[in-house]
Amino acid sequence: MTILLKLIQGIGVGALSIAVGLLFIGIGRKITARIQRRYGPPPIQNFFDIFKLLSKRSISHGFAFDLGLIAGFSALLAAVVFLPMGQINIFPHNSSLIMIIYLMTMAYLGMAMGVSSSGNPNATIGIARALTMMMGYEVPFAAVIFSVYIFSRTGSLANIVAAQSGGFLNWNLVRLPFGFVAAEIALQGMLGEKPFDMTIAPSEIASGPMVEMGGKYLGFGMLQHSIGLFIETGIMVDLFLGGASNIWIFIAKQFVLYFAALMINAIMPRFRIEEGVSFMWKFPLLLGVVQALIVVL
Amino acid sequence: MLKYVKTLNSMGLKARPLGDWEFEVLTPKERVAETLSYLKGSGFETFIHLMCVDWIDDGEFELVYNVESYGEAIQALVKTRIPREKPSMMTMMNLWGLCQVYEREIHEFFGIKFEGNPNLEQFFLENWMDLPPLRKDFDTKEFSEELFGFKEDESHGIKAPERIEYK
Amino acid sequence: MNSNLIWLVALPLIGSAVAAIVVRYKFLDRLITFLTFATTLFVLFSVHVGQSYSWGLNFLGTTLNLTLNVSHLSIFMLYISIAFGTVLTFYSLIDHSRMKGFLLLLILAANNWIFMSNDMVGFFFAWELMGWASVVSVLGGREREKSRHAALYYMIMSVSGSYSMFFGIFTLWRLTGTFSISANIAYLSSIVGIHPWWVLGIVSLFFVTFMIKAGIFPFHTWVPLAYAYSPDAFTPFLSAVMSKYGIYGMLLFMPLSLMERGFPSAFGGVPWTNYIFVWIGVITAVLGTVLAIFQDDVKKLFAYSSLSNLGYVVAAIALFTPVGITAGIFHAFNHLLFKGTLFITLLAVISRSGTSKLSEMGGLWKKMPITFFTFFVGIASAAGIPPFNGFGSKWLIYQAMIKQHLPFATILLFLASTGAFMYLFKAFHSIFLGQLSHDYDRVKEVSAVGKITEFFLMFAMTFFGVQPGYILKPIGAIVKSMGLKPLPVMANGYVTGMFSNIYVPLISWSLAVSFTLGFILFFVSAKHKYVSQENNYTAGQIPEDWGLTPETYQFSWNFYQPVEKLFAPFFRIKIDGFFRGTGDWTKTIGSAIKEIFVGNAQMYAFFAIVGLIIFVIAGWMA
Amino acid sequence: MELRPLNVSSTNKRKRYELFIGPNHPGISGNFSYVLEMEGHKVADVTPDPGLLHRGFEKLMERRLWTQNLALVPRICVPEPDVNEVAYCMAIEHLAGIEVPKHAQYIRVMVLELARIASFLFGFGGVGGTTGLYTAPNWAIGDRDYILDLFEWLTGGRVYHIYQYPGGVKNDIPDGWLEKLSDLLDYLESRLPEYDNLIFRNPIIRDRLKKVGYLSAEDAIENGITGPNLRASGVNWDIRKTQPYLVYDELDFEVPITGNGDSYARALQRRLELEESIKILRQCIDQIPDGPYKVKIPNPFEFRVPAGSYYSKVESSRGEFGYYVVSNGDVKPYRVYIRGPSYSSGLYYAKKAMNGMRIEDVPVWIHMMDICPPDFDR
Amino acid sequence: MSQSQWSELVNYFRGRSMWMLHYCTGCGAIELPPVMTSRWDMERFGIIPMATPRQADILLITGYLSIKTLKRVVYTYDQMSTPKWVLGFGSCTINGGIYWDSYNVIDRLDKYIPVDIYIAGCMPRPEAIMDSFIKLREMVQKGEAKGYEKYTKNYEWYKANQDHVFGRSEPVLRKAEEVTKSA
Repeated sequence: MTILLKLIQGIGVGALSIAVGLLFIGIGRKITARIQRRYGPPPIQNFFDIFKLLSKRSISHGFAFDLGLIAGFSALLAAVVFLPMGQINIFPHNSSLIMIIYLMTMAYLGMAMGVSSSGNPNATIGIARALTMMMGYEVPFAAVIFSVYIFSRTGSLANIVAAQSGGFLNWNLVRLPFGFVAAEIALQGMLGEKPFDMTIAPSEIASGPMVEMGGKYLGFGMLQHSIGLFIETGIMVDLFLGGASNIWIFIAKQFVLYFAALMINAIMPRFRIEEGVSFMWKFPLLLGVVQALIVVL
Repeated sequence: MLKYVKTLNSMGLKARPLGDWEFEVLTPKERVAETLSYLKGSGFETFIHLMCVDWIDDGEFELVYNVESYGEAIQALVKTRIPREKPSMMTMMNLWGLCQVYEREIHEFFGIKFEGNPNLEQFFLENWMDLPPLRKDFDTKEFSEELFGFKEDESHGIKAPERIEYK
Repeated sequence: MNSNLIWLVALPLIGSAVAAIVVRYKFLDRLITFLTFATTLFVLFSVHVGQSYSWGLNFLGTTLNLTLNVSHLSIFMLYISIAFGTVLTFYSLIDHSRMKGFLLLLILAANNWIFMSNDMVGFFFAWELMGWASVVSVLGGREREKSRHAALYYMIMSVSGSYSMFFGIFTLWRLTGTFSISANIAYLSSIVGIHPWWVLGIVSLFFVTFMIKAGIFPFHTWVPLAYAYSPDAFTPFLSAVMSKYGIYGMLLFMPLSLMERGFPSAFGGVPWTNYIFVWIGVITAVLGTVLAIFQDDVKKLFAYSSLSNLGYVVAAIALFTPVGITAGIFHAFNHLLFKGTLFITLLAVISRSGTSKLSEMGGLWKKMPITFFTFFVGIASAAGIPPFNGFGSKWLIYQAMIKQHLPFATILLFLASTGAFMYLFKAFHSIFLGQLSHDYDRVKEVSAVGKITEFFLMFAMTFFGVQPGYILKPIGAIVKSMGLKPLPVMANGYVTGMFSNIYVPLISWSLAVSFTLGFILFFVSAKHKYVSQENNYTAGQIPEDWGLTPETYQFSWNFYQPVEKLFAPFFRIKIDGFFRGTGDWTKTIGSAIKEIFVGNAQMYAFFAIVGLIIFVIAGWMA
Repeated sequence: MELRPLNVSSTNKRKRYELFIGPNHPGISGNFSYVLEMEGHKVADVTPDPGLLHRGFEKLMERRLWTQNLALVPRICVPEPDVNEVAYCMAIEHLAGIEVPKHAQYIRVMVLELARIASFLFGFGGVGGTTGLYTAPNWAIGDRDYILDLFEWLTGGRVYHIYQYPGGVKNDIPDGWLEKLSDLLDYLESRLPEYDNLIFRNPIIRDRLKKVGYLSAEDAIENGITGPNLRASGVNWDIRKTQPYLVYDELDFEVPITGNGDSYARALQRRLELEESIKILRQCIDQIPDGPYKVKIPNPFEFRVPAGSYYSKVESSRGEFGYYVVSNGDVKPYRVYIRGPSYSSGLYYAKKAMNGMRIEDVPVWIHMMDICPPDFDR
Repeated sequence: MSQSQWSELVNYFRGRSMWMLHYCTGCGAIELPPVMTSRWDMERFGIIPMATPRQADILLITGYLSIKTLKRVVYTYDQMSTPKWVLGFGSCTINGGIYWDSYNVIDRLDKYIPVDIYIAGCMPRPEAIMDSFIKLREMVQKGEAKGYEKYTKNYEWYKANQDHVFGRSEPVLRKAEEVTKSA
C-alpha cells in the first residue's frame, strides 16, 4: 500500500515538474520577448509544442538513439522524486544532494549517447562542448555544495532545508552569500542559458545536439529540459532560499531564480567554450573557495 | 591620371581617359601581363574585377581587367581581345591570387580557358552541359522553356502567362 | 589441515609449469590457465579467516620462518582477484593476442602468496616473482617495439621499487631481528612516539614500492606505457588486479596509525603525513583525469583513468577513518570490476577493429550491441552513475573527505570526477557511437563465451550497484580488524554516512519506474522510422556531391581541443618537462641495456650485482 | 604556441571531417555554403559553394530594355538594393550624357544613406545573431523597419524601391516626408547609446569579436577587400570622399577609421559610420535645393544609349559596388557586369581567413565581413 | 474519444505550433527578419525558426529557386518528417516571376514539391506573410493542408519532374557539339 502510494506520489511529482518546467519556459519566452520589444507567445505555448512534437512523425538512427533520449528523460524523472519541495517530500530520508546530481548526470550521459549515435559531427561537437561546460560549472557548484555540507553538518537536502528554518535570516542566502553568488552563476551554466549556451549554439553548429532530433525525440529533449530546469532551480531553493513551507511558495522561489537567469540570458551573448570554462573557474570558483574557507576556519 | 595614359601610350598601348577617375588601356593579348604588372608596380594594387564581353559579330571576346590605385584614386581598365574560336588566355594569378576565382567564373560562363589556373571546375552552376550561358549565342529563353517549360497541364490548371517580347 | 593455503600457491605454479609445456598450443594453454584459475577459486572456498601455515627454512645458518596467514583483508583481496582472473581467463579462451598463460599463472601464484604472506622474505620473493612475470607479460603486445620499450620502462620502475622495499626489509631486520610483518609493525608502532622520523623513513621505503606498483604520482609514468602496449588480454589483469597490490601494501601499513601518534594533525584531524598522502591521491586523480581527456589511444586513455581511480582510493584510505577505509576498499573493488570490464570489452573491440586509435574507430555499436551495452554499463559505473557500482564508492569517498573537513581536496576530486565523464564519453563515442566506417562492415559480435562473460559482468556491475551491502559487509570486517568502527551497513544497501543516508535500491526502483514511464510515453507517441546514418543533416548539401563518407563525417579527433588551452600550463610542466625528460631518460637507459636485456641471464646478473652493492651499503649503514 | 596532446602521431589516418555551413544553416548569411574541412574544432580548409542564388542577371539584362532593367537590378543585393539602381543609372547617365538635377541628386544621396543605415542596423542583428545576443537583432531590425516605412512612403516599396531612373528619380519627395525623416534621425540617435551598451560595451562581445579574422591593411588591399572592412583595417578609402559622386563633395562628413583589422573593428566601423550617415542625412534635409526631380528621357522603347563602356561605382555598406556597362547603341544594354563587394571576400579571401579558425568564429567572421551572397551569385 | 475527435485535437495543436525551417532560399528571406522580430513577431503564433529540417514543420521557399538550390530544397524536404507544409513566397515560385526566362531559375515550384500556400507579390509584405501563416493554421486545423500526402501519392510524377531539371545527362539545347568544339 505504501509502495503504491509512493508510486502515485512519484508520478504526480514528475507530472508536476514537467508542467511547472514547461510553464516556466513559456513564461520565460514571454518575458524574453518583452525585453526584445516583442509581444511573445502565450505562456502555455510550450504545451502546444510538446503535444505537437509527440504527435509528429520522426526519424531515428537506431535503438541507441531511442534509448539515449528515453534515458535522458527518465533519469531526470527518477531524480526529481528525491527533491524535497515544500511539504512534498516523498523520501525524506533519502535526499542526498550528490546522489541527485549523479542521477542527473545519467540523464546527460543518456542524451549524449543518443545524439552522438546519430553520427552527426554538429551534434558531437555540441556534446563535447556540453561535457566541457559541465566540467566548468560543476567545480564551483561542488565548492558551494561542500561548503553548505560542512556548514549545515548534513548532506541531505531535507536536513539542509530543516537547518534553515526560522525566518529569512537563517537562510543560507544570508549566511553563505558568496556561496550563493557562485552557485547562481553555476546555475546559469547548468540551465544552459546564455552566456553558457554554447552547447546548442544554432549559428555555429546548427543547434548542436538537437541537429538530428525531430518529432518525439525533440519532445523528449524538451521534457528533459523542463524537468532539469525544475530540479536545478529546486536544488538552489533548497540549498539557499530555505526551502518552502508549501509547494506554491517553492515554485514561486524557483521562478525568482529562473527569472534572474532569464534576465542575464536576454542581454548576454555566448562565450567561447574555453572562455566559459575559465570564467567559471575564475570568479565563481574563487567565491566558492572563499566561502569554503570561511566555513572551514 | 594623364601621366599614366601618356606613359602607357608611349609603351605602344592605346590608353585614353573614360571619366574623371578611370581610363582604359587597350592591349594585345600578349602584353596584358606586362601592362598589369607595370600598373601594379606603379600603385594599382587592388584588383577590382575581371569580366568578359562577347563581341559575337567580331568573333572576339573582350577581357576587361579592372585595377585600382588607392593612392591616387584612379582606376584602370585593361582591355584585351581574344579570338572566339578556342579561346584561351594566360592566368594572372601570379599578380593577384584573386584572379583565380574570376577566371574560374569566366571559364564557366564563357568557356575561356586560362592556362596555368589550377582549378577551373564548375563554380556557380551545377551539372551544366550546354553552351556557356553568357555567350551571345546561348538563348536563355529557349533553354528555360525547354527545361522548365509551362506545358499546360490539367492537374494544376494554371495557364502560362502571356509573354511579351520587345524588339 | 591448513595445507589448502599451500595449494593456493602451489596449484598455480603447477598449472604454470603445465601451461609452459603446451605453450605452443594456444587453446590448450588458455584452457589450462582458465582451469587453474577456476580450481584455485574452488580451493579458496575452503579457506577461512584466521588460518595460518608456516614452515622453517634453513638459510645460511639462520632459520627463516615462511608464514602464510589469512586475514580479513587477505581473503577479500584473494576472492576479488581470483574471481576476476577466472572471468578474464574464461573470456580470453578464444582470444588471439600474444599473452602467455603460464605467466599469468605465475602472477596468480605470486598474487596469492602476497596476499597471504606474513613474513617479509616471502612477501618480497612473491613480489619479485609477480614483478618479473608481469614485465615479461607486457612484452607480448601488438606493437613489439613499443611494448619492448614499455616493458623495459616498467622493469626499471619495478626493480627500483624492489630495491626500496629490500632496503626497508633489511633495515627492519637489522633493528628487530625478525622478518615477521606483524611483529615488525608492532615494533614500529611501539617506537613511533620516540623516533617518528625514523619510522617515517622506513615506512616511506615500503611506500615507494607500493606507490610504484599502484602507479601513484609521481611514480605514475610507467602506467600508460605498460597498459597501452601490453597484450590486450593481459591489460585487464594489469589494471584490475595488479594495481591493487600497491593498495594492499598500503593498507597493510595503515593500521599502524603510526603517524597519528608521531606527528601533529594537519587540517580536519588528519595527521599531516596522511594529509600529504591525501593530496598525493588527489593530485594523482586530477592528473590522471586531465591526461586521459586528451588521449587518442584508447588503452592509454583508460590507463590514465586507472591512475585517476587509484588516486581516489589512495586519497580515501589515507584519511584512515572508518568511512575513508571503507570507501577506499570499496572503490578499489569497484575499480577492479568496471575497469576490468572496460578493458575486456576493449580487448574485443581492438581485436576486431585492429586498432586502438579512437579516431579510427566509430559506430561499432550496430555491429557489437552486447559489447556496446557492457561498455556502456562500464562507463556508467566508472562515472559513478547510479544504479551501477561506481556510485556507492564515489559517494562514500566524498562523504569521507567532507567529514574530515577537506573541502579543497574534495573539490578537486569532484573536478576529476566530472573530467572522468569527459574522457569516458569520448571513448564511448569514438568507439561505439558516431559513423560506422566501411572498414568495419565485416566486424562481428563476440563469440558465445564472450557474450556470457559480458552478461555476467553487466550483471555484476548492476548487482553490486544495487546491493552494495554484499561487498560492504566484508569491508566492514576489514575495517573492524584494523581497529576502527565499521560503518553501519545493512545487506540491502542502506548506508549511513555522517552527512546523508542513502538507500541504493530505492534509486533503482525509481529508475525502473521512470524508465517504464519513459518507454510508455515513447511508444504511445507518433511513430518513428529508422534511417541510415548516411541520411543525416548536412545543412542541405547533398552528401554524395561532396564525396562524404562515414570516415569524413565522424568527429573524434581532438575532441576536447578548446580546453587544451585551459590545461596548457599543466601540459607544459608535465609533458614538456617531466614526461619528455623521463622519456628521454628511458631511451638512453634503454638503449644502453638493450643488449643485456636480450640475454636474460646476463640481465639478472647485472641487477644482482647492483643489488649486492646496495645490500652492502645498506648493511654498512645499519 | 600550438599545444599538442601527448600521443599525437603523424600516422593518424582520420583526422579530418567535413562540416557544412549552409545553405540551410542559421550561421550563414543567405543562401550560400561553405564546406569546411575540420580538424578537431578548427577549420583546416574551406570550399565556398556559390551559385545557389545564381539567376543569370547579366544574361537577363541583355534581353531587356535599358529602363526595364531597373526592376531587375535592385534584386542583386537584397539588403541594400538602392546602390544597384544608383550605380546603374549613373553608368547610363554617363554614357548618354544626361545631367541629373541637383534636387534629384540630393534625393539619391538621402536614399543611399538611408539604405546604408538600414543595412548597418541589419549588421547589428548579425552581431547578435551569431553570438547569441538575440535582443540585438530584435531591436535593430525593429528600428530598421521605421526606415523601411519611410521608403515605402517615398517610393512605394518596402524592400525593392525601383525609384531611380536615368535622369533623376521617379517622383518627388512627398510633403512632410523630410520632417518625418528628421524625427526618425532623432529617434535613431537616441537609440544609439542603447546599442552601445548592449553590443559594443559588452565584454563578452568584445572577447568574441576581438582577434577574430585579423586582416592587415596590406592583405586587404591585395585581396580586393573594400568598404568598411577595408577602413576597419586602417586604409583611408571611401569612394564618397576620394572619387565623389552625386553631391557628396558638397556635404561635410568624416570617414571614421578604426584600423584594428579584426571583427570587432569591423563591427565598430559600421557603428561609427552609421553616425556619419545620420549627419549626412541631416545636412541633406537642410541643404536640399528646389528644382526638378528628373530630366525627361525619351520613350523607353526608343531610349538608345550611345555606344561605349563605363564603369560606375557606388560606396555601399559592404564596399565598392560597381557596374560595368557596355552599350552598342541599341535599346538594350549589350553587356552589364556587376561587381559585388562580397565577391573577393566571400569567394576568395574566405579560404585564407578561415584557415585555422575555430568553428565558433566562422559565423562571426562571415557576418562581420558582411558577406552577402546575392551580390556575387548575381 | 473517437478517432476524428482525436485527430481534430492533434490538428488544433499542430496549427498552434508550426516551426519553420531556417533556410533562406531566395531574396524573400529579407522580409523574414522583420516577421520574426519585434515589429511583427511571428512567435505569437507559435512559429519559430528551427535550424535543421528534422525539427521543422514548415518549409518556406522564399522566392526564386535556382536549379542548384532546388536540388537542395528537395533533399531538405525529403529529410523533413510528416506532417510538413510548404509555403511558396512571391511570384517567382508561382510562375518564375521576373526571372521567367532565366536559364537557372525554375518557373513553377509545385511541379517539384507540393505547395500548400502561395503568397503573391514581389516581395510579399510581412503582413501577407503573417496572413499566410494564419491561413495555413486554419487549413491545418481543418485538416486541409495535405501537400505532403499528395507528394507521397504522386511521388513518381514529382520525381520525374525533379530529375528532368537536375538529373539531366545531356544538354538541353541542341548545341552540344559546339560545347565540345569550343572546349
